[in-house]
This record gives sequence, C-alpha cells and structure tokens, in this order.
Amino acid sequence: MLYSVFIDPFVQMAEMPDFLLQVLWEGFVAGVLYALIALGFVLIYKASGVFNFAQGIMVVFAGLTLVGLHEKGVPAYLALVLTIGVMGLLALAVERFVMRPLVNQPDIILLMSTIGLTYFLVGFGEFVFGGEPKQMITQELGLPTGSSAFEIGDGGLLILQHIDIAAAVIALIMVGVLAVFFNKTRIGRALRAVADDHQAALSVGISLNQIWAIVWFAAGIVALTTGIMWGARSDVSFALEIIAFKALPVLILGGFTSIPGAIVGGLIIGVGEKLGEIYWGPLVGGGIESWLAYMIALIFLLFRPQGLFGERIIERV
Amino acid sequence: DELFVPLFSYRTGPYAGSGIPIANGMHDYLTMLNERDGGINGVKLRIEECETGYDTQKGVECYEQVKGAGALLINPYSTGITLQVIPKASVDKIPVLSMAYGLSAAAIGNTFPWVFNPPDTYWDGASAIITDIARREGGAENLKGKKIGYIFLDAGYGREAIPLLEQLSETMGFELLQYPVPGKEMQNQSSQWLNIRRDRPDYMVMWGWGAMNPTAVKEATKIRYPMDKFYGVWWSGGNDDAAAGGEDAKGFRTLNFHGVGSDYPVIADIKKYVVDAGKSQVDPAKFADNLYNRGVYNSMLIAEGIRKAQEIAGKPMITASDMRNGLENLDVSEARLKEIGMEGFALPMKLTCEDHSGHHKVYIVEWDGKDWQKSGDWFSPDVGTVKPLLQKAAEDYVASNSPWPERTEPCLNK
Amino acid sequence: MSNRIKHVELHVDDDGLAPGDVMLKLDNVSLAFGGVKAITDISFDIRKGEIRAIIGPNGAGKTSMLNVINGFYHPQKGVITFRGQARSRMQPYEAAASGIARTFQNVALFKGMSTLDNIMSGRTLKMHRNFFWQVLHVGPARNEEIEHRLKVEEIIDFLEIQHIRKTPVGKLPYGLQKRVELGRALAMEPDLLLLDEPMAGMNLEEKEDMSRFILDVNSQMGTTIALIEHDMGVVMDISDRVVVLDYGRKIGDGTPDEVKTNQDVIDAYLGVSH
Amino acid sequence: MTASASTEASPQRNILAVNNIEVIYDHVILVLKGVSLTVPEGGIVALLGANGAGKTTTLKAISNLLRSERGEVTKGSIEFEGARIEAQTANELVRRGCIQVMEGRHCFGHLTIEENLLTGAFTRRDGHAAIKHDMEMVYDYFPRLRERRSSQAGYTSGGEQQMTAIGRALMSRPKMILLDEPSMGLAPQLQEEIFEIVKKLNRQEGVSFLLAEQNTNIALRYATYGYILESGRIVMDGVAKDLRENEDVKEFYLGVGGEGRRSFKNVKHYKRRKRWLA
Amino acid sequence: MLYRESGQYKTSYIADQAIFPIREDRIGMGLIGLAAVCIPFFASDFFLNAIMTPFLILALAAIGLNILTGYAGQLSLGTGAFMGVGAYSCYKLTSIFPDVNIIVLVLASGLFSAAIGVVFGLPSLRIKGLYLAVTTLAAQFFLEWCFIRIPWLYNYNSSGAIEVPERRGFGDVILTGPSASAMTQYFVVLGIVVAITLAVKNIVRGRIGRQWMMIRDMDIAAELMGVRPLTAKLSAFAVSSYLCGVAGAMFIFFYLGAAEPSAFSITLSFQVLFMVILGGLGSLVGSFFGAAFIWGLPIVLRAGLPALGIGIAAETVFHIATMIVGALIIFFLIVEPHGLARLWSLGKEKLRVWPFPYG
Ligand SMILES: Nc1ncnc2c1ncn2[C@@H]1O[C@H](COP(=O)(O)OP(=O)(O)OP(=O)(O)O)[C@@H](O)[C@H]1O
Ligand SMILES: Nc1ncnc2c1ncn2[C@@H]1O[C@H](COP(=O)(O)OP(=O)(O)OP(=O)(O)O)[C@@H](O)[C@H]1O
Ligand SMILES: [Mg+2]
Ligand SMILES: [Mg+2]
Repeated sequence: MLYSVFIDPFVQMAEMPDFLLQVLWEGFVAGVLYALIALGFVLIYKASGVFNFAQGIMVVFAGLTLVGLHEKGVPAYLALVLTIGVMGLLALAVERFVMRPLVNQPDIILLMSTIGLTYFLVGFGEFVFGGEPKQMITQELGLPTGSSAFEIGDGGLLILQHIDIAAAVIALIMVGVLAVFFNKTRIGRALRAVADDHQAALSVGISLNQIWAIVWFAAGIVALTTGIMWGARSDVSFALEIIAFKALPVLILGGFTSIPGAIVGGLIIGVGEKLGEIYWGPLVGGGIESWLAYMIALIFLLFRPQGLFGERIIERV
Repeated sequence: DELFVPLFSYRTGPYAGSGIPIANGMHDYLTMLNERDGGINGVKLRIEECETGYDTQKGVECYEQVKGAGALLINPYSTGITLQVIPKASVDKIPVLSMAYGLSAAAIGNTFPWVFNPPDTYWDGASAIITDIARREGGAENLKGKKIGYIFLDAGYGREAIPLLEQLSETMGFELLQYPVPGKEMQNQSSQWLNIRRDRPDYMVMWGWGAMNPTAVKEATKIRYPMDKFYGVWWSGGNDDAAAGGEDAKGFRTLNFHGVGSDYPVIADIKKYVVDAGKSQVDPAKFADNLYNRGVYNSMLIAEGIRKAQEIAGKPMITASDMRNGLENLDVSEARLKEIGMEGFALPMKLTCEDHSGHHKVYIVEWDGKDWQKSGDWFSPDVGTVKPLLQKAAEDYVASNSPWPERTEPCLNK
Repeated sequence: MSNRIKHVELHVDDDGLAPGDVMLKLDNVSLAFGGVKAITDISFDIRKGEIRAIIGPNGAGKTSMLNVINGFYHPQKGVITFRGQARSRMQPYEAAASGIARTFQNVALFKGMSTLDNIMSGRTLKMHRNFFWQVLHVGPARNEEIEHRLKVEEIIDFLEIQHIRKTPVGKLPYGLQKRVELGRALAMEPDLLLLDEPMAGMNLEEKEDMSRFILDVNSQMGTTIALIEHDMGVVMDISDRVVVLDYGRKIGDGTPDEVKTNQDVIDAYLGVSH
Repeated sequence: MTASASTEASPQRNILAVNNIEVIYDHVILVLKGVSLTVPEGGIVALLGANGAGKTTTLKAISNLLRSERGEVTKGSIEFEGARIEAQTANELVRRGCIQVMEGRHCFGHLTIEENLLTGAFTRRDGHAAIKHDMEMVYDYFPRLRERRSSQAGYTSGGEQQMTAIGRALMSRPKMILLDEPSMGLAPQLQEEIFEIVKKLNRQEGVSFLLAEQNTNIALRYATYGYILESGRIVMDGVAKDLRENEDVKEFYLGVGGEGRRSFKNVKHYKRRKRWLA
Repeated sequence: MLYRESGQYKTSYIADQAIFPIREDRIGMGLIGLAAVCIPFFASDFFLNAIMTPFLILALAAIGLNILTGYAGQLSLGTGAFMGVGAYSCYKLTSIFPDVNIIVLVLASGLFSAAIGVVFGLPSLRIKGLYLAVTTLAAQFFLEWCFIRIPWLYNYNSSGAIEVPERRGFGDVILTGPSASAMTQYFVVLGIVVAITLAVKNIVRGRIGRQWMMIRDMDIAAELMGVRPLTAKLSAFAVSSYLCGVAGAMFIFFYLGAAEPSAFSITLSFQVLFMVILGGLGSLVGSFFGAAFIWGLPIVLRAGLPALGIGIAAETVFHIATMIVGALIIFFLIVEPHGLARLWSLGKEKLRVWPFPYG
C-alpha cells in the first residue's frame, strides 16, 4: 500500500522518462490555458473586486463570434478585428447596464450580477450562432498546426503540438504586458483602489465607468485569446464554459489579485493534476483530475489563506 | 385531429453538437410525412420538440409536460433521461422508444413492456465491435492477451456497455482498460490519452457523445494512435466528430445501422418537401450527414409504429397504449422499406413481445478524411452472448426495483 | 413598547476584589509588527472600580494596548495579569468569557442586524439553552430569550435609544452607532470595559450624554473602565487616573492633574496645557 | 427659508449653492427636507448639527456619492461654480475641483499610505514633479505619515488613516473641499493643526471649504459662516461670530452656559430641549 | 394606509418576538397557507409535479444554503453535492431498512450530509470569503466523484443511477416510486418543508442564529464578544448541510424518482445559490421567492412563450428564456441588491406610508 503510493509512481517515472516529459509538457500546456482563463478573472477582480463568473462564457462567446463571422463569409483577419470590436461593445454594455448601477454593492451581489450576465450571454450566443460546436479557424488565422516529435533516449518520443507552443508563447507575452500595465501605471493603482472601496475611489475622482470599460475590454481580449487557443485544442462550444471552473483553483492558488499569480497557479495546477492523474490516479480508479486541482489549492490555502501572491486579508480593529 | 409526437431534443448545451443533426433528422422525416402524405393514414402529426439540453432534470420536466398533453410515445434521446422515465412511463402507460440507446436490459419485453430499444442495444454494439476486432485478428482465440481500451463518457450512457465488455474480456481473454471521461472534462482529455499512450492498447473503443467525440478524435491523432484501430459506437459517428481530426483521422471507424449519404428516395423526398420548402432548420451543408440520417431512421420507426398501431386498432386516431402495440408488432419488411423509399438505407427489422430490440445487423463506416464510407458488410452481433446477459440484467433490475409491476399487457403477435 | 423596567439593576461582582485593588496589570509588555514597534516595554495597571484613561498622539499604540488586553494581539514580551492570574496566550473569546468587553475605534457593529439584536448579541455568553430547545422555541429557550430581552431593554432604556430598537444599525448615524456599541458591550455585564474613543464624532451635547452613561455605568454597576479619548476636557473631567503613551512608550501616568502638568506630556501630546 | 434669503443678499460670488434639496434613501426614507446653503468663493462654511441631522447626507448629495448608497436627490438643485451638478458623476466633480473627505476615513486598505496619497492625484495632469512636490507638502503637514509611508493603510491606526484621508484630498489640488468630520479621532494638537491647514489653504490658495464638524468650538473659530442642521432642516444660520454669541449655540454646542464651561462630571440627568425647535 | 403597524401594541416581549408580529402579515400568511393546501385540488399534475414540488424542495435547499451563506457569511458552492449526500444516504437507508417509514429515513439522511458538511467546513476556520468557495468546490467535485466511483452507494447498479423504490406509509398510501400520486408527494413535501422552515426560523431568531450573524457581519468583533468561531461556523455548516441533505433526499424520492450523479452537479449548486442571492441573503421568505423565481420562471417562460408567438422553435424558446432570466436577475439586483425579500418589505413600507410617496 505505502509502496504503491510513495514509491511505485516514481519508479514509473524513472522507467519512462520520455513519457514523464510528455506528461509534464501536457501539464504545462494545460496550465498555460488555465492561466489564460484565470487571467481574465484576475483583471476584473483587481479592478472592481468583482468575481466575474461570466469569464468562462465570454471565452466561448468570443470564440463563437470569431468562427461564426468567418462562417458567414468574413475573411479571418477581418473577423478577428470585428470580434475585438464586439468584445469592446460588450465591455461598454456591461459597464453601462450592469456595473454602473451596482456601484458600491457587496461583492456577492456583483458576483450574482455576473451570473445573470452569464445566462444572458449563453442565451444570446446560442440564439445568434446556434449551439453546434464549431471548428476553430486555426489555419486561417495563420496559427501553426502540426506537431514535432523528438527522440528521447532509446525509442522515447516527445510530441509537441505547434499550437500548444504558440499558446504558451502568447500567454506569456500577454501576462507580461498586463503585469506591466497594471503594476506600473497610474491606472493600475487606481484599479487596486477601486477594488478596495468603490465609494472612496469615486470620491477621489477615479472614473469607475472608464476603468470598468477598460478592464472588461481587456478581459474580453483575454477571453478571445483563450477561446482561440482552447478552440484549437477541441472545438468552440458551450461545453468549454465548464472548463472555466478550473480557473478557480488556479486563481485561488495564485491569489485573486496577482497577474503573475495566475500563471504560476496555472502551472502548478496544470502540472500537478496531470502528474496526479497519471501516476496516482489509477490507485483509486482514475478520474481524480476532476477534483485534484481543488484539493491542491485547498492544501495551499491552509498554509497561505490569501493564496501565493494574493494580498493579505486585512484584519484589524 | 392530430397525433401528438413529442421529440425530446437538445440543440443547446455541451451535447448540442450531436443533438442538433439528430433532432433535424427526426423532425424533418415526420414533417415530410405531413407535407407529402398529409400525415399517416390521413391523420396529421403534431411534432413538438422539447428542449432537454441533455439534462436529466429538464428531461423529467419535459416528460411531465408531454405526459399531460397526450403524448403517443416518449423519445428521450438521452440514456440518463431514459433511465429516469422508464419507471414512470411504465406506470403512466406511455411507450418509451429509445432507439439504440438507453437501458440495454429493456430489450426484455416481458419485463419492460413499455420500453423499446431497436434495432440494437448497447451490448449488441459492444459485442459487434469485439466481433469485428476478432475478425481482423483472424479469430476470437487471437484476442487472448490483447489489450483493448475503452474510453467512455462517465455517465449512465458510457457505463452501459461495461458489463458486457467485462464479460467478453473474461471469456475471450483480452485485457480491458477503462478510461472514463467525466462529463465536465469532455473537452480536456489529455490525461486519458496520455494514459492510453503509456498503456498502448491494441484497440480503442469509444462510447462518446457531444463534445467528447471530436476532442477524443483530435487527441488520438495527437498521440498518433493508429486510427484504423480506433472504434466508436454508432453515437460517435457524427460527421463533425471525425472532421475535427481532419485528414489525420482517416481510418477512424464507427458502427452504423442505416445508410450514409443522400442517395435514397426518402432523403430526396425530405429535401424536396421539407428542406427546399424552408420547413427545416438544417444547415444545407450538413443535410443528410450521418447523424441526420440516424434521426430519419428513428422517425421511420416512430412512423411505422404508428401505422402498425392504427392497423391493429383499426382506426387512425390512436392512443399511447395502441402505440405500444404498434411498436411491439413492428415488422418492417424489405418490401415495406422499398415503399417508404428506404431500400438499401436500412435492413428489415422486426420486434416481438419478448424481444424489444431485435439485435439486428450492423456494419462499419470508416472516415476517409472527408466523409464516412461503408466498410465491409452487414454483420450480426454475438446474440448468443448478449441475450442471456440481458435476461439476467432485467432480473437484477426487477430485484432492485421491487415491487416491479408484472406484465399485464397482452401479447398480440403470439 | 414596555416601560415596565424603571430601575436599572446593579451588577454585583463576585471576583473577590475590593474596589481599589489591582484588577489588571501589564508588566514590560512589548509588541511589534515587523519593523513597527507598536508598544515598547510598557507597564501599568488598572484598579477595580476606577475609570482609567489612556491618551497619546495618533499611532502611539493605544488601540494596540486594548487589543493586547483582550487577546486580539499577542505581545512578544511581557506578562499580563488579570485578577491576579498571569495570562498566557489567550484567545479573544476566552478574554470575553473572563469578563472583558470593549468597543471599537472604527465602529464594529454587526451591520446586518437591528439595534436590538446587536445588543442581544452581547448576551451570547450568558445564554445556554441547547440546540434542541432552540429549535422548538418553547419553554426554556423562550423563557431564556425573554429573560435576556428584559436585560437588554434595560440597557436600551438606560442609553435612551428606544426609538431605534428595530432599525438596522448600518443605517444609523455615526453617533448613535457608537451608543449602540456601548450598549452591546454593557450587555455583556463585563467586569472590565474597554472603550476606544467612545466620543469621537460627537458634538458637545452627545459627549455629555456619553460621559453621563460612562459615569453611571462606573458608579451604578461598579464596572471598571479603561478609556481612550482625544477630548481632553472629557478625559480630565471623568477619569480617575490617566496613562499617556507616545511612540509605544509610556511617558506619563497619574491623576489628571499630575498628567496635565507633566512637561513630557505637554510636549508630546497636549501642545498647550489644558 | 432664512438660509437663502440671507445669502442672496451678499454680493460675493458663490462657488457652491445648494437650493432646497430633498434626499430620499431607499425610495422611502426622507432624510433632507429642503436644505439650502451657499458657500462663497474663498469661504469656510461650517455645517453643524447633532447626530443624524443629515450633515453627511448633505455633503454626499453635493459630491454625488448618494447614488451608490441608494439615496437620491428628489428635489432642488445644486450648483458648483454656477453650473448644475446633480446629474454629474462624482469623478467629474473632482475634475472640476471639488473633492470630499468622507466620514469614517475610507482609506484604500491594501494600498500603502503613499499609494493612497497618489490616488488623490488621479485626476491631475500636471506632471510627476508637481505631484511629488505636493506629496512632500502633505508629509510636512503630517510627519507621522512620512514614517508610515510604506505601511498598508489598513493596518495603520485610526488617526493615521484620518490623516491619510485628508492628505489624499489635498493631493488633488482642489478649488473646494468638503470635509466630513475632519477632526474625528485626531489628537488635540492635530485637530488644531488641521484647521490651521484649512486656514492656510484658504488664505494662500483661495480654496473654499464646507465642513461638517462636531467640534463646534474649533469649527466656529475658523469658519466664516455657519449653518445649523436639525433633522434634515436648516434651523439657523449666520456669520460664525454671531453664532458663537448665540445663547443656544453656546449652551448646546459650545458647552459654555452662563457660568462658564460645564464639567462633564456634573452633567445633568435630564434631556434638555433645544429652544429653536420650540 | 393599507398596511400598518401603528395601533398594534405589543404588551409582552413574547408577542413582540412572534414570527409575524403584524396582523396584516398574519392574515397574509393564513391566505398563503390556505392556498398551499388547496392548490392540489385545482392544479394539474404537471403543475404539482414539475413546479410546486421541486419548488418547495429547492426552497428548502435554498434555506439550507442561506443559513451558511446568508446567516453565517460562509460562501459555499457545494450545495449540490451535499444534497447528493442526502439522496445517496437515503437510498442506502431505504435498502438497509426497507420497513421504516420513508419520511423518517429522509429526515435521518440529512444527518449524514451534516457530518460531511462539518468535515468540509473545517477549513473555514482559516479560509475566508471567495477563497472558502474553493474548499466547497473541492467538496462538490470530490463528492460527485464518489457518487460515480463508489458503486456501493448505488447498490452496484450497472447504470450507476439510483432508482427510487416504492414505499408506503400512513396506512397504505404510496409515498414514493413511480406509482405515487403527485398530490401525496406534494403534501409530504409541503409538510416537511413547512416544519423544517419553522424550526429554522426558531434557530435563527435565537442565540445560535445571532452567533452566525455575528460571525458574518464582523468575525473579529464576534470573537471579542465571546463567540467561538469553531462552534459557530461548524454549527452553521452542520445545520445547513442537514437541510441540503434532506432537500436532496426529497429531490430524488419525491420529485425525480431516479438520479444519476450528474443530478447533483455544480449546476445545481449554482442554481441554489442564485435562489439565495436573488431571494435575499439572510431571509427565509427570500429563499422561497428566490426558488420560485429561479425554478418557476424558466418553466413558465418555456411553457408560455410558444403561446405568444406561434411557431418559435423549441430551442429558440429556450434561448430566449435563458436570456430573459439572465436579464431579470440583473434587473432585480439593480432594483434591489438585497433581493426579492427586501423588495417585498420595501413594498410593505410603501403601503404603510400610502398614499404619500414616503414617510
Ligand atoms: N496589525 C498591525 N500591523 C502593522 N502595524 C500595526 C498593526 N496594528 C497597529 N499597527 C501600528 O502600530 C502603531 C500603533 O497603532 P494604534 O492603533 O495602537 O495607535 P493608536 O494609539 O490607537 O492611534 P490613534 O489615536 O490614531 O487611534 C501604529 O503606527 C499602527 O500603524
Ligand atoms: N444608507 C442609508 N439608508 C437609509 N437611511 C440612511 C442612510 N444613511 C443615513 N441614513 C439616515 O439619514 C439620517 C442622516 O444621516 P447622516 O449620516 O447624514 O447624519 P449626520 O448628520 O452626518 O450624523 P453624524 O454626525 O452622526 O455623522 C440618519 O437618520 C440616518 O439614519
Ligand atoms: Mg486607536
Ligand atoms: Mg455624519
């Protein structure tokens, strides 16, 4: 028993190093994609203290819009531009009709409003584009397809999908740009202020309307990127929305307010759950991936209740 | 007056990808009958879809809704919903037609007088796939020591085939490896396929649905699994499912029990009376693809059931319990197929009081990179193995659901 | 609403201390947060029955001192003796159980509850009926509720806040919130009551009212009071002894008059002598 | 309305004019029942009144923060520099030069003191150097803040937070400041200092002030004009000097009856009634 | 003045603490009670089966979650799984004790989910707010996994689903199983829900409820006033999970009749959460409003929309219903963030000052 838990998995790892590498790579890629979803959450949370439940559906919505437009005959790049436009409009609408009237309300109310938004977008998206899964227009967008295989040791094989490499690169660039933007600029500080206290932020002249429009737009762009990358792996369909839950442990691990946290959290979860599922999962019948991420996050939390990079929860009287 | 035929369908949610073509096919065939023949024997059909989203809870709701409205039969289109409504329908006396899905044991007509699962049960499907594998290996004895992987949607549907596969693995001596895919992880199967890569099964069998199928096909091509050793049950045979893998998915094969393509008079009629008349929701590019045709086949069973019921009842307006008689006495002959424009589209089929499924012949279609192609001939599942197991499963069902009502419905085709 | 309770009942102590005995004693207590030394090496005591004021400039460590006393902060160094017993790391609820109640500088009322419920919440420690009686809400549980409700009504009458009994406290103006908070602390019938700037944000009249309440509590219920306040008029008038902090250190301790003339205190805090 | 009558006569230009506003919370709770007041350009006006009189509500109505509390101005008008502002957003008002220091500090808990101050300069466009200069100025006013500049505001003491809130408002270089209980929680010498700062900004830079303050004594010493608010109505207004002389104000707000300062020790045990309500 | 408190003096604290201190409220409740009893005699089976019964059951689950989230301030996304624990326990209990009255078993099954709730509530001592949500999500997904992976739970059925057996009680009335009548099931559910709601009302207005609210509103202050976070939080988890468990058991036994693990998925958790928030955090009536809205509205829309525009496709109805529900959620939050319950009491407030616009 102890052997199969503590030793055997490592023996297996050592026996097939190429496979271990492949597992790590798959975990890495999954982690990057989780991180992308989490990033969208972080942006909005940072800027308003709102946990944006709709981020997952925004991913689907953005992807569907892109593919849907293309299906209607719009050239790929033009469709991309138009989709960005649509996400901009969505940001404006959300700011105007959801966030603005709910200024200064408790977090949970804002959370609820984004759930309402989710319903609306699901209905609207399916109404316009139908419910069929659509294939991502990977090639048309000039994204790499295909894969490369590397020989490792004798007979070992590591297969890397080009699209996965592209996803990792794009995600890292995105995280970098956003991290700089939000930490080093005036807007960045204003965002954190807004998240702390809406009313005080208003009172010092921070324009919530403008800020929220900006971050929702940024989150929309992140959603679009995520949609393209996930879509390339499977299909663009509403089933993707469910994967967005995986962003939760990622977020919590990284800390709700940290952009680098999203990527670190994503990688820990991505790699952790792959290793767990492949090497330990069989001990209990497999399928543990569905909860392992949450357990990993939970264990981290017991030691750091605010996540790895999150802001300390202030307790003072 | 009209005959109320509710169709449970799902054009929304994670399973819409498979649900939409099916719903279109079912809907369009029945509409065609209305348009072309003015219904069946002069009675128009009232076709109403109830959107379930493949969600059992909504399915129950749909059931309650149509039950009150005088439904002729229930057509749940989800194994989960079928399992839910079987006990209810048996009490409410509404026949359930679960065509090639649902509870395999429901084939035992004496236990489940109100449930029908023609032309084949899942166990027939599983046995057919193993039969084909055995054929390719040059005989059942060569399966000994082989590894067969089973990747399935971890829900009532995917698990339905496991008892049979386990049984076969025991008798035939192959090793069965199971790879469950949780419903909410359908689009994220990299772990399962990593495991498959490590275990290197000789054959893969898939029981997938909705977004699970295209993702699996893609993942299989990614790990460079030999696609011609990758089998799907009939429900993994959507055109979009295989197309996700594109050229790389060439060789992927699934079971089938009806024609592919549009070269049949019945399909031409649907096009003429329904699609071209703007009465269908189908995307013209996807007209007559594999799952669409399956919907058509499903509706043919409904229509033929109604006809039979009318014949037995001796009047065109029938009730749900007449409908049960119709289905139980269903006998679609070669000649009848020809009459309804389905010659070559389907094989003749027949149900009896004892056997509500029929264990009919199936064949294999293979993906050529663009479309499904028939590969090989129609062949029979291993009925000798399947039947006794079904009998036992039905007994188990009765035992665990006691008091289960005795069959009181008379058997007319005796 | 009922006006049956005319008389505020006296709380009788049973800790065996006579008025004037040392009730709480701090010896060389130090507390630091990272680099910030909130309290450095402070010793002082609070005697039973007195009103003890703690004053000092902003950030001197006054609030931290109260936090140490009721167990919310744990000092790195020093000994705290309460009723003759040295206390090791004590959890806040244990402090509460041993008879220490307090109010807060930033009003810390239970925002979602009415005034009545807020004050009832002060009775938590005194209520014991178990879960099953509570579910039924008959007999003992109901009697208990009513018995404590009577007590709370006394306090409400005493603080003259009858009219806001059922108002959610979040909607009250600041001054009334402070008063409700005092009521909540009183409901605990504490032996030692810690008040953190109870009169901030009040106008003169309200401060007079508040002073009256504090004096009454002290004299009628015999409650020992430690009080932080920036209004020197109030402090000098109502307190028995004053301790002065600056930068976490004690710079003065004595009667109001002594403190008033202490040059260190004048330099660091008062600015001009009052 | 005595309030408007007396000010209309004055020849000075008003930077702020509140005309007969009514405020309702939650659609049902009427809090301000026709409040009018004016602040002349370069004036310091004090708004006095008991708990719950509606001072905070008045200030929030002016700075447009009511909406976020589910309150609304249902009647009357508010003008800043001659333009109607009721329909504007709070940040627009700050941009125009009117900023509020909110009651109860409202610091950004997770930001450091310095970052808090910088958010005050959010609307400014006059460059880094100018902002830096002003920050030094704030630190000179409140040396304590300089010591704690890199602490998270949420962990600082009440007084430190109050200083931060005031400093933050100063950072926006406003034309007018609405101060809600500025002296709350500050040590006595600092209270005096705050008002010195008010006076200095007023003299040197012509900043106008409207302050709601409980410490009537100080407030009336520094203010030029005062209004007294009771249960949502202005009950008295006048030049600060006159108010200080008023018998009622003396008794109820300044605590100096006929016989000099009363001791808190000997306060009477009965509720007195304010004469002007009679 | 159609509705007023004035003129109704309370002469004792007992009267003051009554659940409905105002006469108009008592009359209103009486009418609702009467309606609840009479409905089955007029309504169709569909209305009872698909709307009323699940509405009541989900309202109970919402009350359960409301205790945790609305009263004790601990956000939970694991309601679905806790309901599942109740359902599976009840299923096991019925097969172990086939002769015990099913209602007893339903009530007992809540104890199991209470125990599990306490275990998953332990981290709440250290983890707060949205962060706590992840612990409950862990519970949700872990338990869901158990429902699939532990065949003992569903008696090794090959389908992995549980089927409700037929059980009789109260003489020979069929209570569960496919042959039970809609009316019987409705009345059983109504009885259980009303009884439990009253018990919960008693808890929340007493000491225990106040402790929960203290922890919710300001945990530090609560602790400084003598509330032990451990007991307060865990008791909230226990009571909350108990109610969810009972609701889960009823959901299967009196409504669905059979269930696969996916019946207790995260979707259900969210659905219940919507009910709580939309109805009003910390309000028991609110839970009923919320449940009626979230459960009833889509069904009514789906049934009603086709009647308006003839010939809308089923899925279009579905899409439009989804959109409307989403938009209405946002709309109601904007009108009144504190939920329908608050809207209700504001409405009463308006009536009180009527005919004046405000008082
Ligand atoms: N939890 C903490 N973490 C970090 N620093 C703290 C903490 N608590 C207090 N401090 C610091 O300790 C010092 C003393 O704070 P304290 O609140 O005790 O002051 P105070 O005397 O009450 O001041 P005031 O009169 O302004 O309320 C302050 O500089 C404060 O910033
Ligand atoms: N958000 C709110 N909802 C409902 N009523 C409110 C709200 N805020 C304040 N009130 C009510 O408005 C009245 C005026 O309150 P306000 O805060 O303006 O008084 P104030 O004069 O500033 O008092 P203080 O000196 O105590 O700060 C009070 O009776 C209060 O109960
Ligand atoms: Mg302090
Ligand atoms: Mg105020």
